[in-house]
Amino acid sequence: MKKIEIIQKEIIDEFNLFDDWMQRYEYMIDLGKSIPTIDPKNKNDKNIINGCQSKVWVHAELKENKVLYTADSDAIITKGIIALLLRVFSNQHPRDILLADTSFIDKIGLKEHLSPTRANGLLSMVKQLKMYAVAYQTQVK
Amino acid sequence: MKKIEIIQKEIIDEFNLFDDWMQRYEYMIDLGKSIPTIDPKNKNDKNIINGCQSKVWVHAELKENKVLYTADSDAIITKGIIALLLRVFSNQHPRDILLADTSFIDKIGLKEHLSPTRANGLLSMVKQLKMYAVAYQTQVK
Amino acid sequence: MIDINKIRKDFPILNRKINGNRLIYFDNAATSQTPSVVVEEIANYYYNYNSNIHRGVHSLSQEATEAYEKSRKIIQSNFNAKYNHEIIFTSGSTHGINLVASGYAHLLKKGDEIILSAMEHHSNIVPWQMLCEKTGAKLKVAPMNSDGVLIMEEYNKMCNKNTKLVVISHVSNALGTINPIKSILSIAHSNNAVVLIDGAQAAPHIKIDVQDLDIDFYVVSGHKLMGPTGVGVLYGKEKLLKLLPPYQGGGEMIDQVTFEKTTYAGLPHKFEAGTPNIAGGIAMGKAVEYINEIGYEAIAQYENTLLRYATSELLKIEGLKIYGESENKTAVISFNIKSIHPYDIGTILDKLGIAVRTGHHCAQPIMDFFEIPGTIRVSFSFYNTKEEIDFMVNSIKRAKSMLG
Amino acid sequence: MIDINKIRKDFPILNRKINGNRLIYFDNAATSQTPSVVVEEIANYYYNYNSNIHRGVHSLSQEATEAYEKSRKIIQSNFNAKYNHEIIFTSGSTHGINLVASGYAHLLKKGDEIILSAMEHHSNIVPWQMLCEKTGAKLKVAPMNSDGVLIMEEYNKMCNKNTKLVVISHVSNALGTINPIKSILSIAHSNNAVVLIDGAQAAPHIKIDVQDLDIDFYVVSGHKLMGPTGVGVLYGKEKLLKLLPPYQGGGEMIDQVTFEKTTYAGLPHKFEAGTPNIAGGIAMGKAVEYINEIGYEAIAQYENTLLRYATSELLKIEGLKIYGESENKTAVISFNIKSIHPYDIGTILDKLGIAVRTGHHCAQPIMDFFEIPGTIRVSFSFYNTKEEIDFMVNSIKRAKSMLG
Ligand SMILES: Cc1ncc(COP(=O)(O)O)c(C=O)c1O
Ligand SMILES: Cc1ncc(COP(=O)(O)O)c(C=O)c1O
Repeated sequence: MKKIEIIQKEIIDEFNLFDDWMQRYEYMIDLGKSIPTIDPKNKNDKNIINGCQSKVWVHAELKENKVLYTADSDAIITKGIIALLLRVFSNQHPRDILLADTSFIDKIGLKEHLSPTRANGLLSMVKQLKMYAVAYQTQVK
Repeated sequence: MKKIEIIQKEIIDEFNLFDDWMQRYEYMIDLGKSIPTIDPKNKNDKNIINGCQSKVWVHAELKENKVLYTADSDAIITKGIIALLLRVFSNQHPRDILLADTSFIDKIGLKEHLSPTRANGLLSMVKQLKMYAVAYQTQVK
Repeated sequence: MIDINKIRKDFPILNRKINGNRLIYFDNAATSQTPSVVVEEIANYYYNYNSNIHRGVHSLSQEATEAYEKSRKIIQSNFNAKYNHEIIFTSGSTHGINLVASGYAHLLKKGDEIILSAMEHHSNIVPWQMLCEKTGAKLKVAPMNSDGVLIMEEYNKMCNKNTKLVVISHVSNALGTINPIKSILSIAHSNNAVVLIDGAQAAPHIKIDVQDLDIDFYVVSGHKLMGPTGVGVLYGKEKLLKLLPPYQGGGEMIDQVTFEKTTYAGLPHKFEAGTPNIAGGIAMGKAVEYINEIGYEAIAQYENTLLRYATSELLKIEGLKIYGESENKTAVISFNIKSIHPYDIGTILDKLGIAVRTGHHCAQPIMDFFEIPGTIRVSFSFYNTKEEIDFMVNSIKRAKSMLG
Repeated sequence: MIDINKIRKDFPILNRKINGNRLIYFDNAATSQTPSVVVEEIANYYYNYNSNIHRGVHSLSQEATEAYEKSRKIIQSNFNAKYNHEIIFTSGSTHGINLVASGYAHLLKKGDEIILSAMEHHSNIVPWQMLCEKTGAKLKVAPMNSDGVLIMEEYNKMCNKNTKLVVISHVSNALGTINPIKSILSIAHSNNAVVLIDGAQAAPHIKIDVQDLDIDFYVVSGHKLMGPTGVGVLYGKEKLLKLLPPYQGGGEMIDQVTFEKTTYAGLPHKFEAGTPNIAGGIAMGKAVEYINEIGYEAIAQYENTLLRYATSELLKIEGLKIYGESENKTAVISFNIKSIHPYDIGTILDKLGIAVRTGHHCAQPIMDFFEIPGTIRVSFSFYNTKEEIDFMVNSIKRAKSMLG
């Protein structure tokens, strides 16, 4: 398991290679397509986050003291950002998840997607990721 | 009986003698004080015009085919303008009253007092004067 | 004829850069841009005669009152209302609809019916649902066909002696359909039903004569009409407005107040409680003047050219489907491309400086009807150009190839 | 400390000439003047990022939404509200009061009691009368003494387990009295009653901490707070706002809409149906910032100096009687001179460029209490000066000798 800061640093470095927004978005769209798919039975109304424009589903489970997240969205760019968020947050210890922030999204030029006024459900998703971590923290030793 | 236009002309000439608004207003206030008082029994709720700021009472009767108006107000400047209006309209034939306008008020620099947005009841009073004239016109030969 | 270069100079915002590109504003159905004369009217108000209106004896208050009432008359004349007191200033279409819907709580009872159309904006649905909850009246939905056109035979069938209200958008914000309000009015009136027309999307594009059309209630929003936010107008026939109780209590709307009993003022004050949006009301009059200077006919002709051009260019994109294919449309095009999510296209277009609206456009029932989560909606105004449309079409192609 | 020369430059309107004289604006309790920064904020909105807020994917919509929500936070912090969603944008105090009063229709029943004070503005009387009519609840009036001060023992007596609501102006617009809201809140809360405070006249002069004072509902108007017309704010405790049903139906305030059923959005959107006064909301935040830059303490101190000076100068005029003689006042002086009609004095003062308000000030019950048709009301702001007061006092003397 890599530490959260290290993964964030990796992502920032990757994005630094891109010359313009087009390349960044193309990459994100690719990420969105390659996102490990959520188990259809977990893509249910209980796990939905309504972002008014695009929908987001998040599922979490605890495995060997780490939180495994799976997620999906009906919009591909949203999915791309989800892929980045999962790369950072999934398979980490709840405590580390709670301490982590999402400022790397800002640093790679995608800040607007996490704006509280954005109607894409991503900010609520981040909150949801943290909520799961809070819940699971009580279950780990 | 002088014709309405002649009276209006006289008033305009009188006001032309004044140098400034102070003199005009002092004159109006004097007029307001000297207004022939309305018979107390006619200063009733039926004859009231609510101008929100100052109240106006108007009474009318027909005498020898002419309309005799009496009126009053609780504000003295309003009373002054009433005095001018009565000088023009009272003791005239209903037909002449209906034809007359109030542009002389404008010409003597008191336009603002007859503005539809002025909360002094004067414009409603003018309407009321005309209403009486309409009503009495049917009674004269 | 539209002098496009001259007109574009009236809208300084059109020079904005978005992500390095010149702004292309195709979100006019959400909010229109505001010409300088309107903004200057607002500034002029605050710099020269800002004051509370009515009841004031001092000059500023007189000036403000006169400007506000003059604006009411400009709007009266724009819609050819019979009396200026039939023009009620509101804070927008939503407010106007709620004012009427709330007033009818006293006038409806169980068994009464309200007909609305399948293509209403939420603002013209929810207040009527609330009214039905209060009164036990029933909501009936007049259907549309797959072109987004109302099925008029259904109106004929649905409308009967129980029908008390018919509510209908003059133009659908999500589809652009111009509804046959003349026929609807005539069907409704022949059943003694009262008609409220939501003109939010029509007023910027179509000249309306409320007397000629015999319209009962009509609502518009200033911010869609080249005017400021926070102001709108409800037109109502005098005799219908008189039937409605006051909506809000407060200053302005009263005649006499004691703790025991309050008597209400006449129209329009009865419905204008409290200090209104004075600057907004005055500026809305200016906006209406501005539109009339350009001329509704010239606007309609120009915007129609844009609509037809954009429609044919967009349809050249493979997999693009347009929702709302009435013959009779304002310059609004709602579409989707295959299974690409509208949000994705909207995001890419924004990167290129193009503002379009994506989503359900506050008309979820329309989306449910077409079984889609939302659309991309482009809506034009008379300051838009063919060049902008070309750039958009190319950008959509680019987005499609990125996302496809 | 107030730097009066600097401040006056912020208000271009103060250079206006009225009837040849420099404007002296003493009608601040009706509407405050608007500093350039606020007007520029409005113009900046229209020239640079005018757009409908929320739900928009494009940059303009994002910018507008962020500016609007930032303003909400500025206002939240000004009143020290716990959550930003406790700040509801309204079109003004009247709207805020009506929103709450209308919401309580579902929560009150016959036998419940509402206490309001004898010195309320019509906007804080009529909505409660309407509520009582709907629910059968009873309106009780807490009396004041001849100084225009509430008789607190009466509150203690009137307030009991039937009391559901206590409504009170923080500051009386007609008298200037600052009411002891802390005591009133404590009496009401000890009886489990909810308190709505009409802060229209207080917010421009007094720093309010809603958490510290444990305030339930508080309403203000932008246009009295150096802000624009057509916007205001309702503060409500989260748990109380949640109890209220939505006030208006429309866009923004919904979660899901079908023709069968609609679910409502959370706070604050539930109460913000339709396109709000976006420019106004943003500019109101700017106005609140402007006031805080000067500082509430400096303002209070300066205005109090003006109040005391004007009071003592006015009282030198023979026959002048002041209504409202509380120790605790904002800079408002209501008076009459012998039997001279307020309208006459107001008219002469206007000729001399002085804007004062005359009449019942939307508080007829106060006029009835003092058995007068109205008063002349002068109300100061921090941009007024002693020299202006001197000129006014001389002008009143002149008017008196003309009219006497
Ligand atoms: C004490 C008080 N309450 C309420 C109001 C109503 O405010 P608005 O007219 O801005 O809605 C006013 C304004 O005159 C007021 O002075
Ligand atoms: C057809 C229609 N009706 C009503 C509204 C509501 O207008 P407002 O938000 O200005 O109140 C809109 C605006 O989106 C609309 O398009």
